[in-house]
Amino acid sequence: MIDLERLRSDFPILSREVNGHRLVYLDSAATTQKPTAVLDSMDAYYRESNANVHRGAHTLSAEATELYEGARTKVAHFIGAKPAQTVFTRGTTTAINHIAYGWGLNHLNEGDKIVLTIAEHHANIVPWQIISRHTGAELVYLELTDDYRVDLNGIDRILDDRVKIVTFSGMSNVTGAIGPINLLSEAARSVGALTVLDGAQLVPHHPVDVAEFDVDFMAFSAHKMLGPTGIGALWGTRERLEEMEPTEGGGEMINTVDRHVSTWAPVPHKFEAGTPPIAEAVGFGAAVDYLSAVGMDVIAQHERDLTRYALDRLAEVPDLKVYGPDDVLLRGGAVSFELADIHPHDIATILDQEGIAIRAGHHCARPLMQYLDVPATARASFYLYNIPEEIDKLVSALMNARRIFGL
Amino acid sequence: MIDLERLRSDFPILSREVNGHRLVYLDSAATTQKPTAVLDSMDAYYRESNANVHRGAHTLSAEATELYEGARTKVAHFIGAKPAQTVFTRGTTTAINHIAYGWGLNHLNEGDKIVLTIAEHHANIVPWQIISRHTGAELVYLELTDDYRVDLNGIDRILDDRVKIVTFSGMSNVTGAIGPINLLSEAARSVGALTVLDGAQLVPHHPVDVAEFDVDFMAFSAHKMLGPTGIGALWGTRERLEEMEPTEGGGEMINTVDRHVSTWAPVPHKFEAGTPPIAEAVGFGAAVDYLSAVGMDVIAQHERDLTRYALDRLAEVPDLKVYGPDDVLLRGGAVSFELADIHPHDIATILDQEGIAIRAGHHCARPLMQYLDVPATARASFYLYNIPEEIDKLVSALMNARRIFGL
Amino acid sequence: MSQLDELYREVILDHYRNPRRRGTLSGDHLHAEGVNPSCGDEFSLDIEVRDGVVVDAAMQGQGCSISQASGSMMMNTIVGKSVSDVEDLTYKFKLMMSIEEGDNPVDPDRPGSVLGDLEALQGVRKFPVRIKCAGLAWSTLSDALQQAGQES
Amino acid sequence: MSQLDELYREVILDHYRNPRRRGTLSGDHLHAEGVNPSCGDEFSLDIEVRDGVVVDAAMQGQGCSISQASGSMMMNTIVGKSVSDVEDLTYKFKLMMSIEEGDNPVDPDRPGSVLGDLEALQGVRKFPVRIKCAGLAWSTLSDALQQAGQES
Ligand SMILES: Cc1ncc(COP(=O)(O)O)c(C=O)c1O
Ligand SMILES: Cc1ncc(COP(=O)(O)O)c(C=O)c1O
Repeated sequence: MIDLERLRSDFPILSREVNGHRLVYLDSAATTQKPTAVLDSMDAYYRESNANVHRGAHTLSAEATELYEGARTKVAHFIGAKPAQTVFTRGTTTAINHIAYGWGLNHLNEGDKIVLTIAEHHANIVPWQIISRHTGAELVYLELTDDYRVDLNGIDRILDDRVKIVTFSGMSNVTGAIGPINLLSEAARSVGALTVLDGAQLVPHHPVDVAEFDVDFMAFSAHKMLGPTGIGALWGTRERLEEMEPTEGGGEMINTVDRHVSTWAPVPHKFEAGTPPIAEAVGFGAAVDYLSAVGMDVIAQHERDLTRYALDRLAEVPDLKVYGPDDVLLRGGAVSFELADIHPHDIATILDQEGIAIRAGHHCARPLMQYLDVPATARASFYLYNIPEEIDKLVSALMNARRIFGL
Repeated sequence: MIDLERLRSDFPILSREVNGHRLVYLDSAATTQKPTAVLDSMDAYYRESNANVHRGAHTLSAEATELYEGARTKVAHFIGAKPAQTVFTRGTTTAINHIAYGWGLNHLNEGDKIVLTIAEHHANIVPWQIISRHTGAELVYLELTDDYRVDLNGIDRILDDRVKIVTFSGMSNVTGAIGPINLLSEAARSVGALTVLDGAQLVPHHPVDVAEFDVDFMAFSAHKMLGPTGIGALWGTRERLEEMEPTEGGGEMINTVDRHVSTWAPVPHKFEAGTPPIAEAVGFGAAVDYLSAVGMDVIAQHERDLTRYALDRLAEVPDLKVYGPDDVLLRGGAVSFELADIHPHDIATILDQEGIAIRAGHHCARPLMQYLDVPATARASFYLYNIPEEIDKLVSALMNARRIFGL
Repeated sequence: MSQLDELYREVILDHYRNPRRRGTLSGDHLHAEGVNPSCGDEFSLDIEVRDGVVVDAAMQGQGCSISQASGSMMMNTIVGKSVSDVEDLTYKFKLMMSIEEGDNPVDPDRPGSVLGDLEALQGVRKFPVRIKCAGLAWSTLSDALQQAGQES
Repeated sequence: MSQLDELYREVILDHYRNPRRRGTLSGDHLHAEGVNPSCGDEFSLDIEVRDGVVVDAAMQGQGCSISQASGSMMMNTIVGKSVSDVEDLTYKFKLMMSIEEGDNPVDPDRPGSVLGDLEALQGVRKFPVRIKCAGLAWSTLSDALQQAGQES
């Protein structure tokens, strides 16, 4: 059990007022709020140990390097991985682009297939479209079941030996649907395809031991798990990381540089050109420490309880339709919905007047919107710091939206 | 004139002790220290306005977007540029890679030439080597004069109409030599080549109005100018930015996304895929505010005075050789040197025992080291917060190094 | 009236739910499309201009009440007006939407006096992030008219 | 003695300035190269192993006093030793350099007792960032011996 009152006091922004009301932050799928521990870790880094890493023979530089590499170890252990296979990137988007350009561009050919799901975030679509244009590989989409989960029906027909990559999110940022990770990775493995797991929504909300998924790569972002902006991580198997070309050249990622030829540093540094996000790594490390101290199991259970409560309460609002599974074992706490003929953007504006922050739009998932045949959805998303009272406020504000729209 | 005592008190780390001595930080060319104003701006962002940008219809998101775009305006104005032509990147390295991959890869062909100088940082060499491998374009190096400046002798022979790109740093991070920006850009222009200015060392230390240089692109990093790690900027002319392909796909950089085809957002967002470094942008904005408040002219003059003093005092140390111009109008405050047969790394260790932080190594400029025929150099580098007393400490510590090495 | 009720006036909800001039034109006409990538709103319009006068107009689109109502009201207002009157109207509308109140030469008490029905949209000014919703139709219209300018 | 004087002992400066066994071998030999990218130190060595004994060795390299002296002393020590003795020595040297003092089975008061001249390098332990300088020659040696293992 979480002592929610104490926990909430770790997040300074939660005491803020918005439009005369105490902030109700229900947009954690977009980015999460930060506990003081994370902010203080970065502040302390800058006030006490700031220096460039891997470069100097002076004390500050040694300290900064230790903090940076120490953060890598923390983040790696948080997902059950080895530091040497954990690359710091700018975020999920950059991580997936690394894979697409660093692996895809060099290993895909005309006629090959890249399989992905219609529920993917643009970060896991656009890079593959670009690689597809460069290589002639074709994009094939898996669609959804009636309850908005990846439809594995007919996957045997789709997965043939021309499939080289199967890429999918661990949890959809729109429907909240989780998985099916192992079924997809097994199916991919059976045709010798490589698997990419977009962990942007999964890793923040569920205990993850990457060894339990038989995937080749996983990407995630610090800012979605209490950490700072500007950093994320790419995990990969040793073999795949070795096969990958670096997608940025510069300092730190080299072994030797001559006028015309250079050689690369070993993984993970091969993929970390230039001055890395050092303070951000420190903050990322503090974020996973915070999450681990609360306990990922506890967090997942809290979110399941909250999501169950939210789905039940939202069912009381007339004309409200949820786009996502109802079973909280099959979904996380990103709840997309529409309400009568009120456009999501209007819902968001009305809620904002009561200090309630939700997101409205295509959630960087336009192909999914087209598939669902909606222009946009409203989305409330929860994290460890949310409480049932906030869902009550959400529901009563939605009732007010109905009134304003004369319903 | 700067009130140095007051200014130094803005930098908390400068009161720190290292090995029992007050820190003497002479490694600002690697990364600079941060004033409280910068740290506070990021802290306030996270405590009060943290949200994802461009995405929500709620108050925090609008505030975050305003802060992020406001920071872009500040950074753009700092270099005399338009915000719409100022792209936030992870740093100089990423910015140059954007140019190399986004422009070079699509515009260079077998037989074309990329001209650069032997004094470049790996960030301005390795990306071009990679592009050269992909396109067949050839790298041609300009070498140095006896006083370590770019040698323009014979440039007419080198610059023919096969030259498509001329890329060079505004100030060398090793020799400290500045320019010659306009001579190079004019020469490039005369053969129709595009010019790339690596501003990583120039922008932090000198008043820069990009309109005064006739260059196509300029790259620089926040962390070298009082700002946070994890962010930098790429400036380009509108025409060149329009010609450039995005090098990362994902959210925020798109206009529309369908299953198989996407269209791009206008510049600068086309180059900013995914959640950007938001807090870092805020900190970058606060950094340029701080620099502007002190005054870039004042800073440049302070550094010239300091560099003059340093060069004079270093001349008193027997067997010490400086690699760089002596005229402080032709150079900045990055002073590389060797001392007798004491290896730079040993110098750095000895200085560190007295709390003095300098850098030793190849400074991410191995081709330059080979050209100078040294394995490495020691480098002391100055910024607005350094004082002559620190140079005195440096000199006496160097004398101690001589003693330890029995000289 | 609360700020919200002022934003979502009945006339706006009416235009949102019953958009005027929905459809496409078949004869000779100008066409333009606009999209607001940050929220996904879309707007496209056909206008027929004869002898400098907008004689017919039709629109399609999807999006929030503000963007669609703004478009519907705009379509209704421009038919029958000369191109230069429409340009003038566009200018006045954009001024009304400008949040820098000091810059606003329209009578601040009755900015709608020159804008008719469109006056109802002034509630948007209290919601800065929604101003671009109201503006989408108008910038699409400007695009279409610019083509006209180039053709003539 | 200050920590610095303990680091830069006379014997170290002597090996730095007058490296032993500098050069290359011409006959049949093992070769390995090592580089420390963060500081640019380089080390390469040739060793001739006959009947399980290192009979000759030569090195080249550039770098700081610690890396070069460590290499020079190493080269001097290994010639005449059996490969398994060299491996044992490498192990002991690495233990001496380990900063986790608790883990160190070498007599903490006289770790050099088994290492001879190399004992002089123990001052490095007080300078954690320099430990990799001292280790460069040794990891290069391990690389070379690993080839030997694979060949036999
Ligand atoms: C001249 C020059 N160019 C490029 C860089 C690379 O900058 P960053 O590491 O911030 O990407 C540096 C700094 O290391 C530099 O001094
Ligand atoms: C499922 C999913 N994938 C990828 C991303 C992109 O993450 P980022 O913007 O941090 O790169 C997000 C978040 O926006 C997401 O929810």
